[in-house]
Amino acid sequence: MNLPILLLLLGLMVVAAVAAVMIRSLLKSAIALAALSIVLAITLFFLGAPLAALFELSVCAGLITVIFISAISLTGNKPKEEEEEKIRERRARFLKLPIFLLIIGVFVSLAWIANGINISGISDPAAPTFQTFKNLFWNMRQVDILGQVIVILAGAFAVVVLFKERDQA
Amino acid sequence: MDNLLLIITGSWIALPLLVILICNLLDKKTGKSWALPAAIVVSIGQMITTGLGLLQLGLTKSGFINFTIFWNVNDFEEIARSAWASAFFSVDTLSLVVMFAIGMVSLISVLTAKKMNPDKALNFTNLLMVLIMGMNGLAMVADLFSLYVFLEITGVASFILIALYKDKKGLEGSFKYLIMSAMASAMILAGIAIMNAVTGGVTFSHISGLFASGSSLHTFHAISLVLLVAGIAIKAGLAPFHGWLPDAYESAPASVSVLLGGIVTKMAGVYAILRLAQDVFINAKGFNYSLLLLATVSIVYGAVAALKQKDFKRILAYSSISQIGYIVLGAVCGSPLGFIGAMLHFFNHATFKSTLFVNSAALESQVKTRNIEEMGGLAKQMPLTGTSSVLALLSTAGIPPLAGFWSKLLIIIAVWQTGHSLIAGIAVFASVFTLAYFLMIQRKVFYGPAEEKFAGVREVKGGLAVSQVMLSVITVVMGIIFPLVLLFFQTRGMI
Amino acid sequence: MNGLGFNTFIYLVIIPALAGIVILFLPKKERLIKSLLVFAATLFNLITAIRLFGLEETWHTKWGGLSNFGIDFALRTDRLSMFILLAVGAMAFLVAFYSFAFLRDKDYGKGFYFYYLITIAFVNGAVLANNLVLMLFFWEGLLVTLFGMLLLKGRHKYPTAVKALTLVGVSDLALMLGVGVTGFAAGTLMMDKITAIPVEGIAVLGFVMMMLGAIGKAGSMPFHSWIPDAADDAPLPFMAILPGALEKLLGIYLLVRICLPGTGLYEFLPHTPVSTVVMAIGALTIIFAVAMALIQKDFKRLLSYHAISQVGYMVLGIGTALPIGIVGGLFHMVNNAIYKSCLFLSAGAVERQTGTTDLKKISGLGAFMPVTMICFLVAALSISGFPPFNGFFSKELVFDAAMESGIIFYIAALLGAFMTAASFLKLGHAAFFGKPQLPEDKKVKEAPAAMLVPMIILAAACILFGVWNSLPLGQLIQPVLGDAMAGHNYAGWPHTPLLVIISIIVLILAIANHFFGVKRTGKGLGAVDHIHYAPGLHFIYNRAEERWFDPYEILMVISKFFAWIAYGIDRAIDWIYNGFFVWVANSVSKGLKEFNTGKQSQYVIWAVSGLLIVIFVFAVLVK
Amino acid sequence: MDGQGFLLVCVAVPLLGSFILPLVGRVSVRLRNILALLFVLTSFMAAIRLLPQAFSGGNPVMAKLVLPAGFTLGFMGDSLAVFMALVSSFVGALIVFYSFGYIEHYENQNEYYMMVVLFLGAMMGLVFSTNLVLLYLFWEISAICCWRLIGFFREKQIILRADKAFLVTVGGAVLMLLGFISIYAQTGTFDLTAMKGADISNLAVILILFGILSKSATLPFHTWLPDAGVAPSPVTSLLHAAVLVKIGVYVFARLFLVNFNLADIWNVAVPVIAGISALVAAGAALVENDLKRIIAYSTVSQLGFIFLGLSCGSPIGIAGGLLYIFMHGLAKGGLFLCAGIVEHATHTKDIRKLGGLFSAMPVTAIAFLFCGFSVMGFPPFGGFFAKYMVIGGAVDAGQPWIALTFALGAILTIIYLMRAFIKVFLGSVSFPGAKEGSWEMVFSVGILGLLSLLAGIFINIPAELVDSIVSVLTGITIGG
Repeated sequence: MNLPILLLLLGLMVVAAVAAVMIRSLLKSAIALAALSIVLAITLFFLGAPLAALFELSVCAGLITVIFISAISLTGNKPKEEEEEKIRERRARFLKLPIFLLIIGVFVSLAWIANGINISGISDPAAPTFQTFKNLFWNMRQVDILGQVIVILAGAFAVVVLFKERDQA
Repeated sequence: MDNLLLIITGSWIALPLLVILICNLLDKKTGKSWALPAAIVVSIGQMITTGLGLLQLGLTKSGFINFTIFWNVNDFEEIARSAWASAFFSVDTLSLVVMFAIGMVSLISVLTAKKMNPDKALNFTNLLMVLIMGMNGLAMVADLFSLYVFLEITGVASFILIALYKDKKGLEGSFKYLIMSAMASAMILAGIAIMNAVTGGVTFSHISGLFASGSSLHTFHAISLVLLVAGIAIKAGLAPFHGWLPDAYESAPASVSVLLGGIVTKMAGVYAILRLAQDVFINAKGFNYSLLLLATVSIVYGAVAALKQKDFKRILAYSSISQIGYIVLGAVCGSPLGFIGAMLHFFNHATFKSTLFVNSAALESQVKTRNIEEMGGLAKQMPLTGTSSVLALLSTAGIPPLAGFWSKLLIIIAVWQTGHSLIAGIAVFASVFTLAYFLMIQRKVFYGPAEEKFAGVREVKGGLAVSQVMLSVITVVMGIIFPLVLLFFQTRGMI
Repeated sequence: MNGLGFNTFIYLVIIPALAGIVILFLPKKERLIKSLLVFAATLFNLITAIRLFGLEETWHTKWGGLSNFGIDFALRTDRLSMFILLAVGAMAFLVAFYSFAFLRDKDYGKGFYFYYLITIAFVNGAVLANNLVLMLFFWEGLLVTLFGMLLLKGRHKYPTAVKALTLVGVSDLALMLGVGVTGFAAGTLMMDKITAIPVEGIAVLGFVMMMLGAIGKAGSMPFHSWIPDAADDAPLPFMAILPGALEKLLGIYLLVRICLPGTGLYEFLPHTPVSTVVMAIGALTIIFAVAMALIQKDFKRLLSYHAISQVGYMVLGIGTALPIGIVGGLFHMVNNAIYKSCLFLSAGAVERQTGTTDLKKISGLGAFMPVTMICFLVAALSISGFPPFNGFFSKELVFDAAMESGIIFYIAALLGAFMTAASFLKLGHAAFFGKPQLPEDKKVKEAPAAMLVPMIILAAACILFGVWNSLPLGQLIQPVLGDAMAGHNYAGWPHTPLLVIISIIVLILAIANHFFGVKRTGKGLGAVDHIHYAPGLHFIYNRAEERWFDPYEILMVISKFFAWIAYGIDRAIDWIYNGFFVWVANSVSKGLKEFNTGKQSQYVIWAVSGLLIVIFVFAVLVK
Repeated sequence: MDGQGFLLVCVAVPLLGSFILPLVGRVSVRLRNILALLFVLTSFMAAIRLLPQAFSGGNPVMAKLVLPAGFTLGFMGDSLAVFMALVSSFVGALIVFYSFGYIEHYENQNEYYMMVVLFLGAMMGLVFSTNLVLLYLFWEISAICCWRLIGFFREKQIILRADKAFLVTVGGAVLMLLGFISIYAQTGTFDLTAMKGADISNLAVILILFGILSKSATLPFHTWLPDAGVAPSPVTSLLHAAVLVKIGVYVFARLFLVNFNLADIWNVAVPVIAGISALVAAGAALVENDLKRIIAYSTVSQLGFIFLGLSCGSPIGIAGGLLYIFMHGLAKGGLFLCAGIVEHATHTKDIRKLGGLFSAMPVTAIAFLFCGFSVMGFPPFGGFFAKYMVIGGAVDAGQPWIALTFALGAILTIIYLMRAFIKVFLGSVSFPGAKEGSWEMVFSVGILGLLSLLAGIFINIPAELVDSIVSVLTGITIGG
């Protein structure tokens, strides 16, 4: 696979990660985290670890997110001023983070390029050969797919039950 | 695969899904008013289809039925053999028995929920359908990772159900459950990951092949098993992993605690143990012994701790811990008889514990309290509740001729036969404690001089009454027809 | 085995019993029919006993399933049992005759006749039985009639009834155990197949228990103390027939059955420890009972103590295991039955005519009731051992045997004789002589003929058996011993002149003592007050009157003491259930409850500890 | 109908019939009462019908349901079982009849009749069952009935005692179940007929003894029985005479005499336990002041005799023990029913407050006395033979000292029963207005008192039955 796509994916990941940390709403933060997992799963798949990609997708994008959503929905909100105070504090602390990450990223990339490492070559030789993503995803792990569907449903209901009505209440 | 089988197997996932779709896509009012009846239909449907499934199973030689979900893959056989494939569901007797219990308890739960306001009813139904799908999936999977996925579905649905009314207590209980459950998830997931790494696969058949061959335990196997055992023990609520359980049971709404106590935590934890003990870690001594130990501790702890509780539901929660111990004991002692006992006890526990939770709901609705110290002599005003609670408690304590006796008997026999006579002794004697706290309930709530202040109390009607009668009948009938059950398992070749 | 044997045997039991049951169902008013029925039944009984006399037969039939356990319905007659049956028949007939008059105006007549006839049936059965268990059946059955009879005079009399039931019950239970052990030691329960079991090992227990049963029925110490109480509380014919006659006959019958040299159940030899023990019981019974009799101030009560003390002579005589002693004991038994019944009957006559037997209220009755007085005098002289009445001869035989077995027993017997004589001198003097004194508004006449006739017959028998003692000895008693009697004949004048002289000296001393006492106090009733109120003795007498030495009271104290211990054990066990278990369960449960605080962090800590447990299990298994 | 049919009728009619009684009771009280009596009598008649075949010496009647894994369920009408069934159903029928008079003024009659009949049904099932699990099943059904019946009056203290009785008996029973399981682990079956003559481990014997002793209220598991005296009198009578405590001794006979070879040590150990029990209970009976508790302790004490007879190991002792079961059933049933009449009339059970009731209730008093004499073992009452044979049996087995201990216990029996009798029926009149009970009650006690006497006079009839049981048990006919 070609480098630009990889870099693009990595970039997306960084963005998602930063968003997850920085976003004010916990719910949106959790969704950002899910996005991060999805990107990571795609990356893993392209790097030749389809199984890992699949599990990442199931666990992190699906389950963990839903659990986060549930957890968030179960906890109460702090008073508005206090919460904003907290967020301001956190923002100040994490403001330097993107810059820091960017610098490290640049350095690592430069080092890779300098050493001429072929990224596409890293793949687990012991891993079974899966013909296609489609086969893997839709045929071999169709149970998980079903699981994902239900998980997402559950997450949706969690939001419905615990958020929507709370606002009404 | 003939059409009937297709319909049967399909209905286990499709029917709840259909209900969700219909109820949510219809206009709001219709959806809300249809929700609970639809849930009843699903539950009864599940009871019927699992019954048919059991008959169908009798026709097969292998003792299980495999089927795919969305579509048939071309190279099914090859995929099925793969160490990574989770392309199909697989049902055997165990699955069908627990699925029948799921249908039954769901029905009871819905009947108990009859009085809910329509908004809640819709949400409740939605989540119940998710829960049913989760538990059905759990009962049918043949792969460790998929097992985990469905465990989580079950978990998530029950968190939300506990907090359905969003009162402080419910939220707190739910949160405790969630935190402990998250710990469990982490451990289980880590365990699965390590297992995958060291055995090179996650399907049951793949791993069991390795364990059955009797090769010595690798350190990483052991680590994986430790994590799995601990994780599942949390889910099951085995002592000392049980902390969340009484709080969650106590704080849940009545109809939800029927579900939780009757089936959900059993599915999440105990079913997993049953499944793993039967199909996966067949000769894994560490798995068996550590769970034997935990089960014994639970039996004693649950029975003793219940003695001093005041809250009806809390007593039931501790009782659950104790009963879970019995089921696990039967599952991991390593004898087919014990396994059948565990399976039957699973079912019986679903029956009698649901009965008791329904009793608790009935009392709560009529007497407006769950504190047993504040009640007394209610057997006169509430004969149905009184009688059904007597039957359920005797069944729990393992007093013949009720259903609970037989399953407990099989478990104890198996435990003794496999050489754990001391544990068998402890387990048997703990049932005296079980009896003790149930007698305490009876004494303080039902069986006693009639009190003035309860003169106006009336017996419950409708759903609660129906479910009490239904469950009592099942408890008694299961006890009486036990010989036939035994014959059934013989024809199944399980004894 | 012939038909006659069976029929007659079994009718001895059945006829009186049936008659009794018929009486029970007769209406209360039919006095004549009842009397006739009793008369017929007892007469039949007597005639049958006479007809059977000399018959030696056994008869047995299976007793349902019991037979397979060695318990047959087996009867037999031999010389001993025929002799006893005859005595029973005669006494029963006479007392029945007497009761017709005595009970005429009593409302408990029906109950008395019922129990009376059943008692006779049971006594006959016990004597006839050849199987030990069958004997025990009839033997213990007497308890029920005893209890019933003691309650006849009113239900407020129950303390005596219960006392009698308990004491005799204890001795009967001892006999039950004895029968069991004997049957085990001998390998059979058929008495005619058991001879001379050596008294060793387990048989010691059997012997002791059988002995306890026998002397308990006879009313020896320590099973005696109900008899004086019964004298107060029971109808008089009861006293005459049961403690006075039948129970002695039965008890001594068994004693002889056990001890008879050669053919007895146990090997019982002279000069052995067992023999000494039995004699000691006899001697103690004589002394203590007669000492109590000495101080009594009531006609019947005084007699009742004699009823006890006389048993002592029999037990002493038989306990020597010498032929002369056994003959003496049996002879004394017959004599005692005769004169003691006569004495009781005369007491009954006095009671019926004056309404009381309290010696403080009556005296000088001789003038009003001469026939009664004469009968009383004959019997009293007889029991005191004046020659030539029958009591003298039997006592001499016992003295002889006691002398041979140990001088201490002889002295005890002599002491008893002295006090017997002294007490009867006092009794006779107080009741029949001296200044006439009567209860108010009573016109005392002689007793009716129906009461006098039995008394006269008995008094006559006293003289007859004294003067012509070879009749009972030669015909009835000595044959019982069979081979052991070879070369001996104790009939006629006593064979040891020295002992006779000593006895007469003792009697003279008793008379002297009497006159001393009368002189001191000035009245017949106070004749023995100097002994009663002697220093030291006074104290003991007082305690005895307060029932300190009553074995029943002692038994009750022991039982109560034991019962409280047992109750303590019982409560302690109950506490374990009610207190301890509950406390442990509650406190453990409470602890666990407090443990569960609802804090999430704590739950996590537990879970981690659980994880450690699991790791530990694995670690152990991996190694 | 053939033998099997009667066997099933004997068990099923009261068991199933009991459940329709509450329904019938809603319609007609009278019909319910009659039906209850009928059900019990049906059992009795069926048992009588089984008698000839059981005692013919041929193969006993069997009804079986073959199940896997040694779970085969079956009923068998051998002589021992039929004997027990006869005794229980007969005394039970009288007690039901008595209840017509006793219970009519109380609440919860429907439940009462249901439980009583179910109780007797469980007893029938227990005596005929040939399967250890089935045995345990009926055992526990009886415990449930016992629990409900003891708590009949629904007062806090009473219920506590009912709970205690339930817990103690179940505690013993579960240990017994463990014993059964250990036998199962050894033989691979629960079917008694399939493992006849097996040697069982001492551990199993101990475990089973826990159950038996707790059910039959023997030291140190006995205290629930006196406490159970708070139940209505017909119920205590049922517990003591007809059903509950007899279950323990029956199972002892069934398992250790009929089915298994008992190690010799138990022929000494059990009599020793029984002896201690007999003495301690007799002592406690002498101290107690509650009429029913006295009689209850008496039961504990008498059970010691039964155990002695059954366990000492000599045929005469076994016969005595069985005879004792019969005689004690009649007599103790009568005593409790008499106590019930007294309680009914005076509303107290304290013998210190009672007195002089003889003139008010002569039939009851005489019945009490008759039954008392039978328990004391006086001829011509039936108890005599039983007592003699038990004591003689102990001697025969070479244990004269144990026999002596029991003789002491028998002395105490006389003392405490007479104490109870005189304090209640004799002495000064305490309740001048007291009247005799209803005719049903008086009739029942009268019959029991009379039978106690007749059973002694016509001892050959019960002895015949007992003898035939013993000859089957020991395989030989002793003596002639």
